[in-house]
Amino acid sequence: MLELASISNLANLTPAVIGEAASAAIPAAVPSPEFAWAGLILLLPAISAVLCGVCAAMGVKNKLPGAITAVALLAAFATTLSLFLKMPQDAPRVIHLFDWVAFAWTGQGATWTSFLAPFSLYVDSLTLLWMLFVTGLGSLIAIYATEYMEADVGKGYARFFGSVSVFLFAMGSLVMGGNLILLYLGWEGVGLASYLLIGYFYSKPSAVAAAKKAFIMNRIGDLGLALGVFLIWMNYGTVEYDALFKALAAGGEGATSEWSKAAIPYCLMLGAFGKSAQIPLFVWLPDAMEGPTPVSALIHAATMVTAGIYLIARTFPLFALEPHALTVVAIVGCATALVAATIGMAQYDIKRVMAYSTVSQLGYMFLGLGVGTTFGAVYHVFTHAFFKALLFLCCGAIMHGMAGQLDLRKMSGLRNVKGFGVISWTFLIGCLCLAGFPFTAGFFSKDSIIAQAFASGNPTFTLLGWIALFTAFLTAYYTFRVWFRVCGGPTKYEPGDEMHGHGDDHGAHDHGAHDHGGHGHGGHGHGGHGHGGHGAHEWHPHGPRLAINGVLLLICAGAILAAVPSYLGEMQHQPNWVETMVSHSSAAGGIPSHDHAGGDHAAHHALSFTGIADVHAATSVVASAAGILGILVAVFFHLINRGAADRLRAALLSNGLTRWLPLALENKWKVDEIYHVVFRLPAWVLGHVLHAVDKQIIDGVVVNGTARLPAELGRLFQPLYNGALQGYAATMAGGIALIAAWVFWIWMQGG
Amino acid sequence: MLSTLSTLLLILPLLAAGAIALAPERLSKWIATFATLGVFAVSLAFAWGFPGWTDGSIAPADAGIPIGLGIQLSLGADAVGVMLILLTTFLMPLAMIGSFTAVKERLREYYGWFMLLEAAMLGVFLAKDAIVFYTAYEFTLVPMYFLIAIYGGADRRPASIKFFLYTFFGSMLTLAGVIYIAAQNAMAAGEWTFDLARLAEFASSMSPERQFWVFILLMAGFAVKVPLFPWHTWLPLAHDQAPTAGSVILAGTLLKLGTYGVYRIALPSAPIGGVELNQLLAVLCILGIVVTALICWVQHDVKKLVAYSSVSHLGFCMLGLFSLNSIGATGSVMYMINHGLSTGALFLCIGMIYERYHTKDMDQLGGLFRRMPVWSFFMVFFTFASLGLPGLNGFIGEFLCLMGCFIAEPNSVAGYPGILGPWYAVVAGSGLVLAAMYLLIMLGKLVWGPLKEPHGAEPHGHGHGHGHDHADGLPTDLSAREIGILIPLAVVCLAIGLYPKPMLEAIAPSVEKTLAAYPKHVEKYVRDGSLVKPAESKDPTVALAQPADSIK
Amino acid sequence: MTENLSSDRTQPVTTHHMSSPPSLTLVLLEAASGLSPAVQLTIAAAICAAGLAMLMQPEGRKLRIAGTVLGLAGFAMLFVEVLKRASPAGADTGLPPVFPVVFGFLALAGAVRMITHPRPVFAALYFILVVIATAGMFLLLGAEFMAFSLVIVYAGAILITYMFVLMLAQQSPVAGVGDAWYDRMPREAISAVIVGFVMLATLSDAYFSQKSQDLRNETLVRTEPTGTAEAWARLDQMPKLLLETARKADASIASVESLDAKTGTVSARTADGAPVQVVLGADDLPDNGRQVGVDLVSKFPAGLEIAGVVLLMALFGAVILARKQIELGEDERRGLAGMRRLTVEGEAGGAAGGAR
Amino acid sequence: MNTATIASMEHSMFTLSGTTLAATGAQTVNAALLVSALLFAIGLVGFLSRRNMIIMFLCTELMFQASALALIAFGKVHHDLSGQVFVIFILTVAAAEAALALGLVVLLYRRRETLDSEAWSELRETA
Repeated sequence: MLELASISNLANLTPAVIGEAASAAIPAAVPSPEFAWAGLILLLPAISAVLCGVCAAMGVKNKLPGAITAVALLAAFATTLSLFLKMPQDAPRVIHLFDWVAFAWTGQGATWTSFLAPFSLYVDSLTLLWMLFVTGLGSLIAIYATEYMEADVGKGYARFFGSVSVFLFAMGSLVMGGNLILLYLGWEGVGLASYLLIGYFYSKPSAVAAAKKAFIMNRIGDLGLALGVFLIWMNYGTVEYDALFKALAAGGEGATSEWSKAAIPYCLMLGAFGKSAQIPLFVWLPDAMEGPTPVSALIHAATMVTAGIYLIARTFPLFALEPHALTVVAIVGCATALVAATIGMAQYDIKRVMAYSTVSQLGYMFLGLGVGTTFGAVYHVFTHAFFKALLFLCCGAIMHGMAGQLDLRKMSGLRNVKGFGVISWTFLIGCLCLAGFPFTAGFFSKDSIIAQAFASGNPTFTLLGWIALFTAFLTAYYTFRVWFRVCGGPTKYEPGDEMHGHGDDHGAHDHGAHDHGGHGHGGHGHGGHGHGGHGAHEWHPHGPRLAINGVLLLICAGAILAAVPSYLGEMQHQPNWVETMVSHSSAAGGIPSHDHAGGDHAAHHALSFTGIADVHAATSVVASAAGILGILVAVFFHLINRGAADRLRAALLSNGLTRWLPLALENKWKVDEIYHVVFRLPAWVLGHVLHAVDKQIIDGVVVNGTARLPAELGRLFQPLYNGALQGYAATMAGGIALIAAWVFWIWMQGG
Repeated sequence: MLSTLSTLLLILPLLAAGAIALAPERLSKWIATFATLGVFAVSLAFAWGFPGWTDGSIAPADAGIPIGLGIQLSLGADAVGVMLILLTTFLMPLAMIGSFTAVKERLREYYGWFMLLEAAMLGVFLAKDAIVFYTAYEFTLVPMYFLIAIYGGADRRPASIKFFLYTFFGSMLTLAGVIYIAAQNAMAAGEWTFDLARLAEFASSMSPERQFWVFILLMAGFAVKVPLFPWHTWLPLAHDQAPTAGSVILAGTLLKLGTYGVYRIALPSAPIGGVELNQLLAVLCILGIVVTALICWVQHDVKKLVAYSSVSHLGFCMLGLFSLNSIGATGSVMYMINHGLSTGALFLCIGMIYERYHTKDMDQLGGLFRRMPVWSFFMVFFTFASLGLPGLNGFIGEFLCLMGCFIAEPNSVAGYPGILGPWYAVVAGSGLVLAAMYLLIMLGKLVWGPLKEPHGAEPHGHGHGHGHDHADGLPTDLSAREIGILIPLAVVCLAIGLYPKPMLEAIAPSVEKTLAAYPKHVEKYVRDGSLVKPAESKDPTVALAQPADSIK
Repeated sequence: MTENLSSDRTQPVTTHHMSSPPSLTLVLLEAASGLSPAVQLTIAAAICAAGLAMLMQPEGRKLRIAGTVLGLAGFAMLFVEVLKRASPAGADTGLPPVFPVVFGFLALAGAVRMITHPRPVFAALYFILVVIATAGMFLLLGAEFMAFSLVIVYAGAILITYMFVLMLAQQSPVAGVGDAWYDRMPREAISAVIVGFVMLATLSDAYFSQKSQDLRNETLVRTEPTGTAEAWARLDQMPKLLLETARKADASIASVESLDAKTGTVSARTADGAPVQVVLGADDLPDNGRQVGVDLVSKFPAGLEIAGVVLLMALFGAVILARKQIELGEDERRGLAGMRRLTVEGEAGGAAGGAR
Repeated sequence: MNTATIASMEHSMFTLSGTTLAATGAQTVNAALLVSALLFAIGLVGFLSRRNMIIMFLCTELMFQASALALIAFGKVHHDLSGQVFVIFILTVAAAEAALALGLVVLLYRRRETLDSEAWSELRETA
C-alpha cells in the first residue's frame, strides 16, 4: 500500500509521466455522421447573425433582432442539450460537416503530403460541458440584453445582437471544432465579436481604444497559437485532434527535433494567455468593460476568456510532454491571480473590480491546469461562468437602474431601494461564490485547485498554493468590499454621469436624436436617461423588469446548483459529474488519481498544521478560513467603519515606505504605462523614424537620387547649351575636329 | 474552343477600346462596363472549360502563331494564371462601375485606357511566350501611366513618372535576363525560342553562376513590381495619386503581375539562383512586412496607409512563395488573389469616401459610422478580410504562407528541407499583430469615434439624411450602385473564406510543378551551404576554375 | 597695310631658309627640324593660331603687331615645310615657287583681315581679295574656267548681295566710331582659335604626312596618262572642235573618223576620201572651260539638274522671305517705338552684350 | 611624250622667266592644300568668333572657298576634272545659301534691329 502510494505520488511529481500515461488513454474518435445535426449549434447563431444584419440593413425599429437571437441561441442550447443526452460519451465523436481547408501534394520526399482541416466537430464530454454553459449562458444573457439594450432599439440593437450571434458562432467553432484551424477560426472570431462589442459605444473614444487594445492583445496571443499550430503540424502532420492524439499515443512518429516538440506548449500557452488575459497580456480585459454589461458578462467573464483554459485542456497531452510547460502555466496563473486581486482591491468602478476579479479567477484556472488538475480548472471555469456572469449582470442591472453609476463610493444600501432587491440578493450569492464561502460552488472549485497545489508535493506548487490561499483572502475581501459598499450600509446614491452605459453614448453625441428616442420609449422611467446630466433633480433609480430579474434569478440558481456535482460527488464517494466529463476527454491526463490514498502521505503535506490528514479536507478548512477572514475584514472596513478604509489609505500614503502600495494598486501597477513606454512608444517612434527613412532615404536619396543622376549629369553639360548659335557651332566644330584628329592621328596611324 | 476563348479574352477589351474611341463619349462608360462584363463571362467560360484544374498543366496547349525570331503568339495559362485572370476580369467591371461618378471628364480616354489595361493584364496571365509576356507586362505601364497622370490627385505627375520609370527600369533587367536565356538557348539548341516552358527547362540546366545571375536579373523587374521592400517606394505614391479604379486595379491585379512573374518565370527558370538568394529575399520580405507595417502605423492618409499595407501584405505573399514548399507557395497564390479582392475593395471604399469628402486625411474624418453605416459595414468587413480574419478570404493564404515559411527549416521534422525556418516566421508573424494594429487604428479613426467631417462638407441638418446631400448627387451613405459593387466582393471574400478547398486543390498541383526543381537543390544547399560555391571552394584554384568553367 | 608689308617680307624669309643666314625664324626652324614632321607642322600651326589669337584682340596695337609677326612666321614655316615636302630629294636648289606662295599669302592675309576687321564692309572687301587670290590658285592648278567663274560669281554676284545687305542692315556703314560693338568684340576668340587650331593641325597633318605626300606624288604621276587620255576622249566628244583642231594641224582634213585617246592621233579623211592621220599636240587640247563643260554635262547631268532646282528654290525662298511681313511681338513693337521693353531678358541681354 | 603634255601646257601658260620660278605640280598642289586648310581654319575661327551674322555667313563662304580649293587641288592630283565640276556645285550652293541666308538675316535684323547673333538665343535652357 505504501509503495503504491509513493509511486502515485512520484507520478504526481512530474506531469509528463501522467501525460504519457494518459494520452494513450484517449480513445479514438468515432465518426458519427448521424449526429450531423449538431452542426445546428453553429448554424443557428450564424443564421441569427445574418438575420440581424438584414434587420440592420432594413432599419428594423423594434426588438426583432433580440428576439431572433434569443430564439436562435435557445434553440442552439436545446440542440446542445439533446446532443449531450443522446450522444454516448464513451469516446469522442467526429462529425464531419464539410471540407474546409484541404489540399494535397505529392511531396517529393516530404513526410506529410496533405494539409487537412475539414469543417468538422470533435465532440467529447469536454466539448459538451463547455457548450452547455456557453449556449445556456449565451441564451440567458441574450434574453437579459433584450431588455437591457432596449434604449438602443432601432439604432445599435441589431448590431449588438448580430455581434452576439457572431460571438456564439465563433465560440461554438472554437469549442466544437475538430481541428486547430477551426479552433483558430473561432479564436479570432470571438476576437472579432469582442472587438465589435467592446466598441459598441463607438462614439466613445475610450470604447474604441479598448476594443482595439483587446483585439491587438489577442492578436499577440493568436500569433502564439498560430505558431503552435505550425509546430504541431510540423511534428505530427495533422491539425486534427483525433489524428493528433493518435500520433501522440503512437509516440509521435516523424518527430525528429526535440525543440520543436518542446516549444509547442509554450506557443499554445501564449495564445491561451492572450485570450484568457493572463499576465503578459491581461491589460485588455479590464478595459474591455467599456462594452455593454451583458457583453462583459458573457464574453469577458463567462465564456470567451475561458477559451484559453479550453485550449490547454484540449491539448493537454501536448503539455504533458514538456515537463516545465505546466509549471510555467501554474506560475503565470498564480501570479496573475495575485496581481489582479491586488488591483481589484483598490478599484472604485464595480465593473472594473469584477473585471480584475475575472482575471484573477482565470489565474486560478491556469494554476489548476498547471498543478495538474484539469478537473479543478474546468470545474472552476464552470462555476465561475455562472457566478461571474451573475455578478456582471447584477452590476449591469445596477448600472441600468442607476443611470450608469458604477462608482462604489457613490452608492450605498441599494438592498433597500425599491426594485433593487433581487439584484442585491442575487449579487450577494454571486459574491459568496466568488469569495469561496464554504459550500458554495466557488468554494468547491477553487478548493480543488488549491488542494491539488498542495497535494502534488512539489515545493514550487506548494508555494503557489500558499499564494493562492492568500489570493483567496484578497478575493473575499474585495468582493465583499463591493457588496457592502453598494448593497450594505445606509441607503444613499447619486446617478451616474451618463458617461457609462448603454443610453449615454447617444446622449453624448446626439442629444437631439436621443431625446426623441428617449421620450418615445417613455413610460417606465427611461425618460430619465434622456435627461441624464441635465435634470438630476427629477432623477430616481428604477429597478429592472422581468427579463433582467428573471435572468438574474435563473443564473443565480445556476451558480448555486453548480455546487451540486460536488455535493453528489462527496455524498456518493464517486467522481463528481464535471470530473467524469473531464476524464472522458483529452484533458483526462490532468486529473489526479482520485483515490484518497494520498491521505497516507498526509504527514508531509504543507497544511499539516491543521491536523487534518486529508489534503483536500485541510485545504477546505484553510481556504474557508481565508475566505471568511476576508469577508470579515471587508465587514470591518466597508460596513461597520467605512472611514477606516480611507484612514488606512491615508496612513499608508503618508508613510514614505508604504506609499507605493496604494498608489501601485490604484494605478494597476502601472502595467499599461509600462507597456506603453516599453513597447508601444518605441514602436511608434520607430514607425516615424522608418517612415522618415523610407521617404527621405530610400525614396528620396536612393530612388530619386538614381533618377536624378542622369538629369544632374545632363546639367553638367547644360552650360554648353547657351542658346548662342556659335556655341553650338563651336561644339560641333570642336567635335568634328576631335573626331578628325582621332581618325588621323590615332586611328590611321595605329592602323 | 479553349484557344478561341483565350484569344477572345485578349481581343474583346481591345475591340471595346476601339469602340470607345469611335462611339460618342456619353456611351464610353456603358461600353466599358458591358465589355468588362463580357470579358468576365468569357473568362468564366474559359475557366469552366479549363482542363488543368487538377494536374497543374498549362492549357490550351496550342503552339500558337509564329511571328518570327522564334516568338510564338501563344496563349495559355495554368490554374494559377486562370485564377488571376478571373480575379482581373472580376475586378474590372467593378472598377468600371465604381468610376461612374468619380470621373467626369475625358471619359473616352479613361475607359479606353482601362480597356487596354485589361487586355495587357490578361496578356500577361495568358502568355506562354516570354516576349508576349514581356510585351504585355510592359504595356500595362502605358495605360496606368496615363490613368494616374491624367486622372490622379495633386501630385499625379511625379507619381506617374516614378511609377513608369521605376517599374520600367526594373523590367528592362528582366528583359535582359529573358533574352540572355533565350540567346544561350539559341546557341545551344540552334534555334531561337521564347517559349516559357522551354526557356525554363533550359535555364534550369545552366551552370550555377549563370543561374544565380539570371535569377537576379529576372527578379529585378518583378521585385520592383511586387514590390519587395526596398523597392516599394513608388507604390504608396502611385496608389495615393491614382484614381480609385486605378488603385483598385493597381493593387488588385497589377502587383500580381510581379508575383506571377516570380512564380511563373523567375523561380522555375533559375532554381539555383532562387535557392541561393532565398534567405536574402526572405529577409527582404520580412523587413517589408515589419517596416511597412510600422510605417502604416504613422500614416495620416488612409489611402497611403492601405498602400503601405499592400507592401506589407505582399511581403507575406512573397515569403510564402520563397518558402519553396507546397504549403507556402499555395498560400502565396491564395494570398495573391485574396489581397486583390480585399485591398481592391478597401480602395473602393476609400474612393467612395473621397468622392464625398474630397479628403483622405484620417485627421479630418472620423466616426463615419454615424453618417454612413452601410459604408462602415463594408469598410469593417474588408478591413477584417485584409487583416486575415479566419472565415474571410485573407486568412487561409496568410496562414499557409507563414506556415510554409515556418516549416521550411533545414532539418525539418516535416520532411521539407527548407532554408528559412521558425525564426523567420516568428518575425514575420509579428506582422499579423502590427497589421491588426494599424488597420484597427484606421478603423478607430475613420469608422468609430466621434463624428468628424471636414469643414464645409457637412450635409444639411442632422441625422441620417437619405437625400442627395452632396453636390455630386451622391447620397450621404452609399448609393445602390456602390453597394452593388461592394456586395459581389464581399460575397466572394466570404465564399473563399468559408470554402477555399477548390482553390487550394487547384493551386497545389500547379505550384508543385513550378517548384519541381527545388527540393533537390534545397537539399543540396542545406547540405553544402551553397550551390554556387562548392564547400571546398576555399582552395583558390577551384575558385578560379569555377567561373572559367561557367563561361564555356 | 600690314598685310602688304608682311607679304613683302615673305620672300626674304624663305630665301633665308634656302641660303641659311642666321635669323630667329631660321633658328626656330633648325630646332624644329630635329622634330618629327608631324610635330613640326603642329608647332607651325600652333604659332599661326597664336598669332591669329593675338590679331583678334580688338585693343592693343602692339599685341596685334606681334600677332602679325607671329602669324606670318607661322605661315612661312608652314609653307616652307610643305613645299619642302613636295620637292623631290635634292631638288631644293631651285627657287621657291613664287606664284603659289604669293597667291597663298594674299588669300590668307585677306582671310585674316576679313575675320578681324571691325567693319563688315571692309570684311566683305577683303573677302573679295581672298576670292581673287583663290582664283589665282585655281589658275595655277589649271582650272581657268573655275577661276574666272569664281571671280564672276563670288566677287561679282554674291559679294554684291552681301554688300547690299550690309547697306540695308548697317545704319552707318562708314562711321568709324559708330561701329557696332558686336563687330568690334570677338566672341570667345581663344576657344574659337583652339578649335580652328585643332582643325588645322589635323588637316595639315592629314594632308602632308609622309604617307599621304608619297601617295599624292605617286598619284600625280600615275594618273597623268589617264588624265591625258580622258582629255583626248573629251575632245572626241566634241566632233566640231575635233574637226577644227584637226584642220588646224592639217587643212586638208574634211572629216574626222576617230581619235585615239592614248596617243592623241586623229584618223581623218580628206575631202576626197583619202585617210589621213594627224598627231595632235598638247596645245591642241580643248581649253579647260570646254573640258569642264563636257564633264559637267556628261558625267553629272543629274547633279546639274539638282543644282538648277536648288537655285530655283533659293529664288523662290528669297522671294518669299523678301515678301514676308514681320509680325512683331509686343516687345519688339515697343522696342521699335522707343519704349521700354517689357521683358527683362531683352534688356539684360543687350546690357550684358554692351558691356562686353 | 604624252605624259609631258599637260605639264607643258601649264608651263606654256605661266612661265614668267624660264623655268626657275615655275612651281612643280606637286608644289602647287601642296601650296593649294595648305592654303585650303588655313582658309578653312580661319573661316571656322571667324564663324565662331564673329558676332555679326553677315560676317558669319561670309566666313562660311570662306570655308566654301577652302573646300573648293581643296577639291581642285585633289582634282589636279588625280588629273580629274570632277573636282572642278564639284566646285561649280559649291558655287551653286553658295549662291543659293547667300540668297536665302541673307534674306533671313534681313528678316532677323528687322526684328531686333541688330545683327548680333547672340540676340537670338531662344534655344538656351532656362533652368
